[in-house]
Amino acid sequence: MKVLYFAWLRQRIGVANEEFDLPGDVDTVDDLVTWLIAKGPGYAKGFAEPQVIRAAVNFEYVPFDHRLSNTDEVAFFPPVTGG
Amino acid sequence: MKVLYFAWLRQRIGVANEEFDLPGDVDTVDDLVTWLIAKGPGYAKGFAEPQVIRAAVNFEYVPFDHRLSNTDEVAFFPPVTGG
Amino acid sequence: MIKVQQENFDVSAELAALTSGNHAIGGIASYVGLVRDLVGADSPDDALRAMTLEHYPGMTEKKLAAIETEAQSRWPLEASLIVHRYGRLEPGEQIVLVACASAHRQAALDACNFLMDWLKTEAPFWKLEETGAGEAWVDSRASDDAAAARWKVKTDRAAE
Amino acid sequence: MIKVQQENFDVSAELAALTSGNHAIGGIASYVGLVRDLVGADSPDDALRAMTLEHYPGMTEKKLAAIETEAQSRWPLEASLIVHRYGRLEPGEQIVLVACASAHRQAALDACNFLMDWLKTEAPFWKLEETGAGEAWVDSRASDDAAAARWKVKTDRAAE
Repeated sequence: MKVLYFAWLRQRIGVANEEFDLPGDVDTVDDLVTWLIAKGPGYAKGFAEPQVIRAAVNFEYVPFDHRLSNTDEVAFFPPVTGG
Repeated sequence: MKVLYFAWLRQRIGVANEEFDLPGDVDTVDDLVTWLIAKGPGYAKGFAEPQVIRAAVNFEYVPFDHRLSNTDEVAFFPPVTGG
Repeated sequence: MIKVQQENFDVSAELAALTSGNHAIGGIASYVGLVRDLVGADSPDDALRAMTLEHYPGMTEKKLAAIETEAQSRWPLEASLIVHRYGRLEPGEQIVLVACASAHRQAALDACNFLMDWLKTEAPFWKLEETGAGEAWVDSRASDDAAAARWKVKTDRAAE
Repeated sequence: MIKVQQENFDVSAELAALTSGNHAIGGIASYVGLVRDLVGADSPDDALRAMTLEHYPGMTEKKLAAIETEAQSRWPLEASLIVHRYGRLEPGEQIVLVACASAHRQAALDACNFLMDWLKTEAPFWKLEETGAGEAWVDSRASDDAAAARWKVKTDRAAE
């Protein structure tokens, strides 16, 4: 799967995007966040307030209980400020 | 006083504007309309439906009971269609 | 700013002049009215060839300036502009531009809407349409009056 | 039409392209968002030097096209356009253009308002501000969320 990070989440994590196989114990977006937080302090800092982070899978906003597959493109980002 | 006519009112009356002294028996806009109608068939045709005609005195919309003075600029016109 | 003119206008140039150097402006809402030709769809004789806008010089400018002042008192506008053309215009040509600039998006959009509703019902302009069948004056529309009434602008118009 | 680009845009040229040859269009409502600098009024260090817009390529275009389709289903639009820039922009520069053309004035204005409210709350853009004091990401505004909620757009956004 491909995972992308934007804005201050990208800065805190230190990478813009990364690709890896969906870990066996990760079913949902929520599981993925928990798994990422365990990867290192940048992730822990980025996801310290997970309630402000929004997720998109394959370009659509999803709730955190959305189930993932290994071919998904997953994006995490802070609230948007367009216009 | 100066009197101006616009749009189809101007066409029916046949003049765009005219100047004359305020007639002695004309106090209000309504009186002026009655006086104009007596001037000729073009005026009678123009003011045949006085309820659709709007009046302005010195560039401000006025009701037909507005009192006139000899220095006024009076304009008569159909409902406006700007924009 | 009020401009009543025969010449066409360039929207970009007008907006740039309106906002130039004022960095408190977050956005500009604008509306451009065009000469529309819907009637010609079925019968070629009904097709609009041109429209001639007549106005009341002196009163037009005075009334437009008054309503612009009213809009500025109702909304926190940084700048505003009304450009209204008169004379003969063909289908597709620009008739009117209203632009309102503000720090606040909704203020700019609402003020623009307000000014357009007012122009349709209170500005002393009259439209003469030319079609293959001849010339005819455009009637005022009840829907425009209703739209303008939303804003409860005080006017001293004649009882109708 | 959707354009996501770094380059500036010319409002007149965009509007002309949008309406070209379509004489059913009675008017075009548009909104241009500008980079605003209000913070610098009191303290020179707070003055905005620039803003960098980051976006999510691919998702941005998809979401903008979807909301444009939604606007066209809600209002009788003859044409519509969203141009949104990304990259580094300085105070006074144009960020976004929304334009809606319709036979009907109110439809054009309402659709433009709808699209702007949506862009503020749902389009995947993030703003990084540079001031004398450093860089900071702009927070989303509760007032923008409330404005967007007026339209009751269905979204599958995460429960917050």
